Amino acid sequence: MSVKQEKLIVNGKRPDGRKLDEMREIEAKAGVIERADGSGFFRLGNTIAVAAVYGPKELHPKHLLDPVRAYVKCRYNMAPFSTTERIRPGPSRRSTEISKVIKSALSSVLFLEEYPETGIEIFIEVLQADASTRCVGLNAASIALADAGVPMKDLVASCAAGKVEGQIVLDVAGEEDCEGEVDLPIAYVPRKNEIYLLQMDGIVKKEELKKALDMAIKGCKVIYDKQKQALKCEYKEVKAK
Amino acid sequence: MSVKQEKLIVNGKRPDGRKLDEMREIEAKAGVIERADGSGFFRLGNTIAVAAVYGPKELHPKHLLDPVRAYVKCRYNMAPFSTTERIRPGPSRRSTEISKVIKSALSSVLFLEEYPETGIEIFIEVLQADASTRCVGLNAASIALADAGVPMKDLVASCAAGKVEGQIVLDVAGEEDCEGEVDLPIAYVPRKNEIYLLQMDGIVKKEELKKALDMAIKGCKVIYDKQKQALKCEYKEVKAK
Amino acid sequence: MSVKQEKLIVNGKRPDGRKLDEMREIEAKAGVIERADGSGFFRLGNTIAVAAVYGPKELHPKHLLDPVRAYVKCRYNMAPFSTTERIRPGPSRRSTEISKVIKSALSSVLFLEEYPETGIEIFIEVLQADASTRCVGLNAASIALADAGVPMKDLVASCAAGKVEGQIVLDVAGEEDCEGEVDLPIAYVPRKNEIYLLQMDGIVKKEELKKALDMAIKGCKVIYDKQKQALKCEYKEVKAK
Amino acid sequence: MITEIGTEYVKNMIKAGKRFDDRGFEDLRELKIERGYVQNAEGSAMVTLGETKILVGVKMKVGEPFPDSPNEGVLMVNAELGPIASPDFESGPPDPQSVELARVVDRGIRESKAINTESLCMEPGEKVWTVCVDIHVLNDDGNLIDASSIGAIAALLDAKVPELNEDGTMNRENMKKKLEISQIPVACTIHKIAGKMVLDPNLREESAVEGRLTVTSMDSEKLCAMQKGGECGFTPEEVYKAIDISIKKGGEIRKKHFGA
Amino acid sequence: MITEIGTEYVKNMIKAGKRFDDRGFEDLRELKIERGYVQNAEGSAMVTLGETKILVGVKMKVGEPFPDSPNEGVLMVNAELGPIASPDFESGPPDPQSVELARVVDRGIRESKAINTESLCMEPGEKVWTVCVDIHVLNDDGNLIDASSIGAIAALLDAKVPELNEDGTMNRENMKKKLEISQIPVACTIHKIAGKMVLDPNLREESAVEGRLTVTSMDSEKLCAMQKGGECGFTPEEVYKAIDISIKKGGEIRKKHFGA
Amino acid sequence: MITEIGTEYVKNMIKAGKRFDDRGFEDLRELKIERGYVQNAEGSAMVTLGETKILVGVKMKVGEPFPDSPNEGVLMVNAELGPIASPDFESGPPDPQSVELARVVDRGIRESKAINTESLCMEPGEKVWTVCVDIHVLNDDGNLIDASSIGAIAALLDAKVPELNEDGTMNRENMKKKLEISQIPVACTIHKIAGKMVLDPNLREESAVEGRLTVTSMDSEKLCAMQKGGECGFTPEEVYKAIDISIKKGGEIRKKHFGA
Repeated sequence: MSVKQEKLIVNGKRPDGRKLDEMREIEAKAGVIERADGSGFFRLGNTIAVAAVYGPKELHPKHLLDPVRAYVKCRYNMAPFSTTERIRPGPSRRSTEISKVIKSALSSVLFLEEYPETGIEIFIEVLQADASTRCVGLNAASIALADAGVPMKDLVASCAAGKVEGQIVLDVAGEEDCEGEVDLPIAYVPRKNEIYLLQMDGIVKKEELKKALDMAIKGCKVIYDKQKQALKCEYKEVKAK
Repeated sequence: MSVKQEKLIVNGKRPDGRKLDEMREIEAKAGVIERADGSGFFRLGNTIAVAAVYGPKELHPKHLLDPVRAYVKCRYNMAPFSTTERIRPGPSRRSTEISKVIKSALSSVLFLEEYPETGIEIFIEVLQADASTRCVGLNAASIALADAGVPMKDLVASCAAGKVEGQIVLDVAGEEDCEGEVDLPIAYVPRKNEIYLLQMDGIVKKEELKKALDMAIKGCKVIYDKQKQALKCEYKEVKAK
Repeated sequence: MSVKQEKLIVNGKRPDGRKLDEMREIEAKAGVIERADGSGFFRLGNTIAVAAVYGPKELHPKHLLDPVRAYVKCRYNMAPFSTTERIRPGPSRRSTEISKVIKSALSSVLFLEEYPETGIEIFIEVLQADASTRCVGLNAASIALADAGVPMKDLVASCAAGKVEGQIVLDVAGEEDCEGEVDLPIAYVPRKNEIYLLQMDGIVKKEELKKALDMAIKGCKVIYDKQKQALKCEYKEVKAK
Repeated sequence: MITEIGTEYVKNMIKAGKRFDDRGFEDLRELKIERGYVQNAEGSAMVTLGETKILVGVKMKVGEPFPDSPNEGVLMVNAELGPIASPDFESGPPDPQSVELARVVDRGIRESKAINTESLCMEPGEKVWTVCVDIHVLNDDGNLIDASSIGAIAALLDAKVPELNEDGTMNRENMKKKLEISQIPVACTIHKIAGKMVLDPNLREESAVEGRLTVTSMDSEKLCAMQKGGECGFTPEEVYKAIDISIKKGGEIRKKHFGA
Repeated sequence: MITEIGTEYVKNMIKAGKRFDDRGFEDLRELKIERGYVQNAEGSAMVTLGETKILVGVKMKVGEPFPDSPNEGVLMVNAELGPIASPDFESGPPDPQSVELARVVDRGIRESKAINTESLCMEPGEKVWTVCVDIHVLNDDGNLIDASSIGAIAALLDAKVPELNEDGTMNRENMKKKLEISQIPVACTIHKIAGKMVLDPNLREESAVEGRLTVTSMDSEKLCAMQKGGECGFTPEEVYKAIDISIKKGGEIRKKHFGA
Repeated sequence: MITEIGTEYVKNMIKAGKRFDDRGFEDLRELKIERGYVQNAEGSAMVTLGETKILVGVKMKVGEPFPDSPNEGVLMVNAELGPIASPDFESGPPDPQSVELARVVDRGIRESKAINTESLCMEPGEKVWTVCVDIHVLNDDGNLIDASSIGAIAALLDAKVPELNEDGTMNRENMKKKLEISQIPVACTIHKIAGKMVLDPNLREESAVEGRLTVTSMDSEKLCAMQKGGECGFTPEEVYKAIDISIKKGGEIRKKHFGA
């Protein structure tokens, strides 16, 4: 709306001082919601999410249950006060879609066949939003699943790359988010070298996309290590008690 | 709203050139929705509907099922783009009522007692609307039920008569619809000489009503033949394969 | 909105001529809704409610049922035309809360353990509203439960006290309602000397609250007698038949 | 729940020419209309038809006209066949029975042009009165359509139009102007039980109804709405007979209860 | 799921004068309030009461006043006892517990006149601030009403009023004006377990609660809201005793956490 | 219902390099596009892809722009995977599959800037055209995303912009102005079955799909949207391969069916 004359990226430095392939600060914790069977907290700069996992457990209505594997329920939700404009409580089309892609990504790494006729519930709450809320929510949920002791092939890590002023950058945020030309959030498992969530918006050439995907994968590897660390801390704390 | 000086009906000719007791062009087909157990297509002038039938089949929730006869579910729906003004998706009070009267009319000719504890689902979609959508939808559904092989006493045929500029006419449409004083949609089974759907709106004298009902019955007989033909074609095609 | 110069309470007399601790006229009846297992009618001045009770009976969905006691369903509803401004049909947040507190108050006096795996449904309709609708609804429901023969420890009686122009008064109504500073609806069982519903709005000192509570309790005793009488009349009528 | 045995019993009674309360097939139960039941409503009527009890309230509110009729007030009819009257009630979207009930009553009033909607226009295209007719079923002992139709027109005849204060708020204290009602449409429904045509069934009889035809008449000549329900068909001759009965009964009700 | 055996166990403990964490009956768990938790909210507070965790956010938006108070801003309190905090959650209309929670907190703030609503009017009858208080329960370990009430007033005290740009959009960058809060209403709920009056139960204890009485106090003299819950009755004497305890505890919380 | 045995059968076929209709893995079924199917719509297209049938309609209505883009018309894409096409349909809030379908198609159109939204502004900040694209699935025989994406752009290319009469009502009689469409985004989805990459599966094949990747391309160089679905992962190399296939197929479709 307003006429912006100044460039966002100057000499390879971004508005908040980061380099093009630099992520925002990360904070990860496990076991933040005591009532849940497992829980996780993830912060990426100013984007904050918590997640809780309940199950495997009984679920209603019965006819939804699957006789050969656990039924996964996943709800991504933004707190009404998490954004500049208040969000009306309740599911939106946007949150319905995000819940669906996160559910698929997380289901990829679960041994669901081990728990037929049960339900696993994953609830994600975005408490503060500054871009990449689906990635941050997914990261928190991944920690929560591990914390709940649900058998997993591996942790899933998620982050986004984008294009700002024609340049491919990692983890778009703040002012960049409004001006961003492309957004590419992915979820990735380093050990398998596989992508489980991938969405892309915006006009991009094939080569740019490759560059962005590479960058996002590198970001996921950093996040993956932070998730591991959070779970180790939790484990140590439990042992220490 | 606008002042219309000209008469719609001049010398017994209607705006689209039809005679008072003449119906619009009819097109009827069976087997248009491959996934359904049975389906039908019906066009009357510019009003077009398709219908699909699923069942007799299992239904949830179980406590709705009837131990002595099949439970019929019927949904009449207008596509959002079928009318001049876009229709918001989802059921309205109008569509709820029409679903109810169509369901009753179709149930009349089904041997529901042969399928206790099951459900028969009838779904009608109006793709384009130029008056008589309930009749056209019912005609499509009737074909769909026969196509699905659901045992029926007979086909049900439906059309409407009305009053325009004081004259009783068959199958009101187009400009006449806005100016119509009376609308009398019926559903009828020729062999039984019985009426299964009947609604009437507008001020009418007893004698006028009799004339309109007679005219509508004659219309239903024409439609009934077209429905039969559509099913025969379908049958032939299947044999030919 | 309008500037009111005149006092509402003059020489201990209220706008409708009542004394400070005087209730409006009461009318109570049992057995007004023939189809229900039990029903009640209660009028307090211009506030009128009817209530119906169905059960103990089967309920769906099954998994809601409690293996050790009856499940109580309670719905307080205001008729759309009961207030000055028309109320949209359907539950509101206000009616949801009132349904909840009435349900708790009535459950207090029921021997729910005698009917495990069943449901008791209590439906309250406010037909005309002039303050204290929750009290009047609860009084009607209490009669309805007794009329239905549901075993009860005792009848529950309900009324409200309030503060108007700094004075504690019983059964605020009419003009007083708009200007009222405090509202204290309670439900009470005289024989047990126990309070089962209590809500309070408005700034009040501890001593004022005591005075108001005393007054409301006295009001409940009057109502309790009227409820008993209504049930006796009903019983006599039945015997007389 | 009404059992199969129950409906068989009713059918056998009807076949034998009998009804529970010794009425003839074309007799209504006792009808009482209590107008002005609800003070806060602009108009109201409590209708008792046997043990069927329905309270109808009319509320007026200021609204906008529909774009295609900028000079006309708006009519809205709503029915709540709520849980108090029907134990098998489930909350959720309006059930088809309530919707049909409201729409059949609505058409009777609307199509007969009973309400002078042009008299409800305050500023063309901008501000008109919306007349909300709410049908509140308190006890369902059968024949809700006829009872609701009678209640609705009685409540409308009872209704007054509020004055508007200068600031646009409503003044309900001093309502002198009556809502203009020029017609008295009355619905009368013919029910087929065991092949016979029966009027005003109670709930037990209703469980055995095979088909019904509602005819809303304006006078001895003119109809304004019809609605068939149920699965049993009507021959054209049966339709004509039903119309005759309905017109006759409608006239009786108009005469006895509306002085028309 | 909490079993019958579980609640019996709690009752026996309480009867014996004991609690899980060796607290006295009138002791609260540790209370922490972290204001300004959410940057995008105009005000916020993360409240930790034992293991109960609630995040309350305040958002301001431009809206219209209610017709009967054209010079006043609007307060809206909403609670989401969402699935994250309660595994038996079902999506659908707001559940009665969330609604009661929101409405009890709402009444405490509204009735105490804590917010100067007239200071929120921009153009009388046209444009006012709507203050949205959203209670977001993250972990339910009991006593949600008290924790939410404390969180709500803490978040309101943290809240700032945005400036409006000339084109009517909000300027959130430079918010200097604090929301005017003149009272600190605090809810304190007395729970009856095995006939004893107990404060601040955790979830296990809550499963054995027979009745509760919430008293929202403004100072050592004045109350502004009360709400009884649960099926167990309170005698008038018990009500008075509950009020005394609540006023005392409310005062302690106001002093320790709000410096009032 | 598709059984486990059914999906095993499909996987074995695919492993053996076969498909039901003898197509190659990268072959589409027969594609037919019938533009102008619905007279009352401003634009429409009936798409038949094998036995998958989708009718897309475009309706224009007058609305307000979003506050952050006052000079631009609004695009709305809605999909109804209604009961007619899917017997396991339950009424209620939009199901996730319909929502995803609509949003993937929406992003393809929106991100490619196919519609010149500024040409849809009538009065900045006040009055713009809202373009409603409704995807109506009539028969689901698999690959709804690709078929819907093709249908949507075909319907938009068919669409005309009504004239506005002086009184603000729409004149649909004489629509000469075409909706300005500058790009033809085409979605092409790569499906993994038994580890192979397969295009355009029918419903039976779809039951065995382990993962899918939709790539919406604008030309041989540029993409505008991607969406992964399903639980099976894609390595980066597989993603690149999928992009290549999609760009190639998209180009073929654009050439053959859109003359571009």
